[in-house]
Amino acid sequence: MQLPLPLPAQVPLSWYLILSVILFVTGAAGFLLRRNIITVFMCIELMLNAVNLTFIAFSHQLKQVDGNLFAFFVMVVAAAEAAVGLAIILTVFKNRSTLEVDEVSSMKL
Amino acid sequence: MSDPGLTAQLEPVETAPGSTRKMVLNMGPQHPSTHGVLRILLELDGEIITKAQPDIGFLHTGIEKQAEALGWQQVVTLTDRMDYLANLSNNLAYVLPVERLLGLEIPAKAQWLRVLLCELSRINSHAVWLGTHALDLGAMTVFFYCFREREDILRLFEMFSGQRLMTSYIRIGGVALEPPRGWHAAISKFASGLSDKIDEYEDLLTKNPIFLQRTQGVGHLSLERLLDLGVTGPMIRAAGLAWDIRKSEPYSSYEKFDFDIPTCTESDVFSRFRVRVDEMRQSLRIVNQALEGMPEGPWKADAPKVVLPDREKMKTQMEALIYHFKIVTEGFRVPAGDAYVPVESPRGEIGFFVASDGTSKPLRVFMRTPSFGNLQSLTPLFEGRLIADSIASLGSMDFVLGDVDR
Amino acid sequence: MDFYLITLVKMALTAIVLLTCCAYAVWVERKVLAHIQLRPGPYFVGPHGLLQPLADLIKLLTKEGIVPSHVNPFFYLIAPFLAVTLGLTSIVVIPFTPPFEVLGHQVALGLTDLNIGVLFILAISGLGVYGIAIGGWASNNKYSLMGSLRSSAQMVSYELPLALAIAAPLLSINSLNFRQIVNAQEGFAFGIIPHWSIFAGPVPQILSFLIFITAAFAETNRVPFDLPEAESELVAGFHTEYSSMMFASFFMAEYANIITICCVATALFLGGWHPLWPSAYGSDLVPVVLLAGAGLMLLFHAVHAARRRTWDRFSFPVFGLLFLGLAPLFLIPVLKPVLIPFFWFVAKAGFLVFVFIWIRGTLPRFRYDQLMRFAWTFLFPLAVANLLVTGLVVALTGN
Amino acid sequence: MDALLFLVFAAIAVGCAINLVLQTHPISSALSLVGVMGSLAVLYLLLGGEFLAAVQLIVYAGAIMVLFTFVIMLLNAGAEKKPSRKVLSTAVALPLLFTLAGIGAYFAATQTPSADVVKFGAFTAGPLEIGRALFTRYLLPFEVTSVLILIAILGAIVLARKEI
Amino acid sequence: MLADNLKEMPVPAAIEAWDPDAILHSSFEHGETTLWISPDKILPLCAHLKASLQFNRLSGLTAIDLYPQEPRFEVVYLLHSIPANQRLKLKVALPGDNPALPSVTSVWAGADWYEREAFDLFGVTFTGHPDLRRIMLPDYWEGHPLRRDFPTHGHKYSYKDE
Repeated sequence: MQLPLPLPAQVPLSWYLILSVILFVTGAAGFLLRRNIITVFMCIELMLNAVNLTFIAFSHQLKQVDGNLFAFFVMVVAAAEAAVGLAIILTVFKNRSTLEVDEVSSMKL
Repeated sequence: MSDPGLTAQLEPVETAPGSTRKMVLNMGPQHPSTHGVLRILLELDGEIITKAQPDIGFLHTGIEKQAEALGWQQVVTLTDRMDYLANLSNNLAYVLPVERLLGLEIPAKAQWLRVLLCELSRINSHAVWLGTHALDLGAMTVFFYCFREREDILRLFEMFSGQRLMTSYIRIGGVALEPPRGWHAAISKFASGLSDKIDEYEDLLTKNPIFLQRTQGVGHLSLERLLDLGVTGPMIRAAGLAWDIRKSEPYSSYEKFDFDIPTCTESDVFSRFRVRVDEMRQSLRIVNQALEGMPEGPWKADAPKVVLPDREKMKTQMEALIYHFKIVTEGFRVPAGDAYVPVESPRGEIGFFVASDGTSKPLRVFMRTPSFGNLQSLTPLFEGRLIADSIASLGSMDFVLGDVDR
Repeated sequence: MDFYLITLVKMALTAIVLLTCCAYAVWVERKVLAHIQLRPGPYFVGPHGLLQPLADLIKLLTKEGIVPSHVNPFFYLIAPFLAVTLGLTSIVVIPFTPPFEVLGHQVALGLTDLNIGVLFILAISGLGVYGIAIGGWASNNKYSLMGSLRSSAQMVSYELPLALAIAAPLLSINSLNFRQIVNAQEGFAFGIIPHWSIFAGPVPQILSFLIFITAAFAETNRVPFDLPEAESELVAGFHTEYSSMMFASFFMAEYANIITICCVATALFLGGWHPLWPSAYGSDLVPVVLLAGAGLMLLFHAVHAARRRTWDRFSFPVFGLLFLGLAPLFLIPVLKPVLIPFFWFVAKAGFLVFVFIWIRGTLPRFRYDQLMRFAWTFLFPLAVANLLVTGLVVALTGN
Repeated sequence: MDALLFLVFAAIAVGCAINLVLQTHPISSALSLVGVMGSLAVLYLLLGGEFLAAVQLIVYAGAIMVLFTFVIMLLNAGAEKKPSRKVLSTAVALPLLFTLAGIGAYFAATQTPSADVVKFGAFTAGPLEIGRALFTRYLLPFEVTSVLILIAILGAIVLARKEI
Repeated sequence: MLADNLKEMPVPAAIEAWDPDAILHSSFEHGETTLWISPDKILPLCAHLKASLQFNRLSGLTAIDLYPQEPRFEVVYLLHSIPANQRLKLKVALPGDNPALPSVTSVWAGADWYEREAFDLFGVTFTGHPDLRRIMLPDYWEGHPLRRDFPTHGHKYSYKDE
């Protein structure tokens, strides 16, 4: 099938990697700039996702399943992290009734 | 009834650190399971109610005030409109104290007819209660089954009085009309099939594990607390006290009927369900006895100054015509004094405190309605419990808002 | 290019058929529920209310879609769209018939034949919660919010037993592809007992079928698990504020989910398009007999009408002749390999849909905490135990 | 067609990611993240990661993000009051990040041979391959992650108790 | 001061014995016992009735407006004893301006709404009531509709306004 756009039929691997870089940096920017603790947490997830994309792209490149497995483990760890992290956020909110990262800077109330 | 500012009267929602935030939910006056226009302000901690404040009066129509402007007999029509599910009990509860003040002697047939129809209306009321209560708990089918019986009973009422809902059939001095032809067969036919139909409801609910989980142990209040709050009727009997005004202070020849007072001791929603279903069976017993032993004789009292004469007599006898004219234009006078006769309505003790100053209009008609008393148990039944449970308890109280607000 | 074109046409067809099925599922539900509850159900619009779905559609389309002033409009509008899209998506992996030959092409009823079909269903049903959650949240109404919170918790909780119940039969079938799953259930033990997952295999999966159906009730928010829209407590739950087509979208999504999950259960546990007993004993004649019987009965009633309603005078003979005309189609050798499997698939899925409605007419609803406890302390351990036992037996007996 | 699919879904992913960072309300951010995850799942499919694509949707979008939205709704978290950090720190951080992105992209573009193209269907990591690798070579990590999840569950329960 | 036909009855006699000043006068008609109680005695009497004489229920509480007579109001307590199966009517006469009585909510919690209702519809104040607000009518309502000088068709409202 002919595409109307001047595009290669197949995508070079580097495109996936560049996409991954963009997503990672966006996540990092959000992590640094946002104040809401939940949004910060979501930015971490975004960075993990970007890394996963790299893993799977290399897995395809090397024709080996290992990259997929790494991504799988990352997801499992992310699930565990989300469970604990959200529980922490709930507790923090219960004790301080705020979600601003800056206001949760002290260890004690 | 209060203006919207009532919300502000709840304590301010605490937002201090260490406390979870509470939500104020305005349940009603338009809500599917408040059974009318009841408004409840709930303060919620998650799904648990920490504070409940009922707000009534949305259906207040000033019946007590209207009664003071109407003649004695005319007030009967107002009583139908309070508790529209048990209108015959209301009629009876109004008529009895007036007859006591008048010193009227009611013939046996009228008394038995009153009992028969009151018990039918008790079955009707409990059927509607059962249906709506089951609907609240999500069992939709029971609702339609119950309304099948209600339909039959309403047809019987229509047969007697020409009206389905606002029958006004029980009047001072007897009943409004002569029983229609074929009434005995019609009621017998209905009564013979009812027992199976009550079994049908029980098949759907009594052993259903989800229904049991939703109702057993839910909405418990101790007997002392219930009595203290002025609760009457099936709720008291479900708490273990065998107190039924039909037995303890018999009226309208209830002492001649043989029936039991069903009781339970758990005082939860399920026991209230059990008591009401058993009461339907007991009512059926009374209906059957009334059908069998219906005495012959006149169906209204021999009191020409109070009771309208027969149409036939009115057109042939001068004296009857004069009485008819006097009663219709002026009404009748009731000796000064006051009286209160309690009656066991499907919801509990209904009684009219009737005071007369000797004129043809009441001085004061106070309606001690069961729903008003029962609804006072709402706050203790709600607080500290789950919303879903509160729906079950609310249903188990079986109130009619028309009866509460009057 | 052909592939894309055909796929597009198939997608459009599937969407139309599924949406029509949803509309008629509502009609069937109302009719069945009504007859359970001693009332006639819809019967004004068209013969036996058959045009009621159309009337409802026109009504809902022409009603004003109210967007209350206090809502978050973007999320408020996108939520029903999400719900109905996700509801319609998951049907694509279900095959309805075995492949057959048309003009030299191998085709089969069913949109696609994904290798990870089962996982796809799980993924889409996992996303289904967003429509409800966002809709409830965006309505900015306390009842809606509570409804959507409940439904999120409920759907996440019941996803686990659902997935575990699906996993058990897969252990013996060894595939995630629906076509292979159905093919693996072909044949009959002792020549009569069908080789379906619930009967056959090293471990009959009747238990996981029951777990699956129970969890499916919860996933689709049906009685006795319809807590998110428990009308006695939460008015209408997450869709309290919705009106017109936005409300209809949620409604459609619910019925699309029911139909999909019934199809999944049919393919996974009830042997898909395989007949209930071998065709050697005449199972192929079942649709013929059923349709011809229905047609003859209708014609009989058209002549000997117990009571004549205006519509019946026309509808009984017309439908009778229609059914009678349809019956011989199942005997034509060319159509047989398509229609007979399709009939069995639809019959099984339809029966499951009927069970959904039947339960709704019978059971009250759970309380919220009871529902969660039921999922975590009863269904989940049961599903795990079933999976363990199945795995053990498969490991011991398999190669 | 591969290129078109890639471009469309990459654009969605980047758009959603930027939206995630820019939106002030956490619910919008969470839904943007779901959008990123959904489009990444499609990209995984293009890369042959069938199983991972499904798991991405089931675990990430269907469980983790539902948990996020659930928590946001539960806390009824509103939009951030102050939109972001101080202007100075933003002004310093953003160029640095863009530089980082540029360096990364440069290396990605130059270090990989341009002849390496991603061919749809050239490699498939379906459930069968993943499962085989998971239960042979990666058995120990697999078991360790299960212990990790168990610990996480316990931790979450302890943290979410009422008393703390 | 007991009526002659009440002297034999245990409950009125016991009240008479408890405080001879409590009963102002009394009557026994149609089988119903009515005792007129002096306003300052009503709260201790109710407590006594509940504690010692088994009157565990307040069946109802209301008022009668005898306008234009004076004392204008009569507050009626309908008491019931389930164990003894007995009913008792207590009445308290109150003056027309600023009628007030001590609340009996401390004795029977169920008196709460009845007292609110009497307050709402008659304007009788119950001192010591925990939450004395209008119950049937909205808070902004003026007047007390069950008073006999309140017109039945309502005041400040005529159909011409519409």
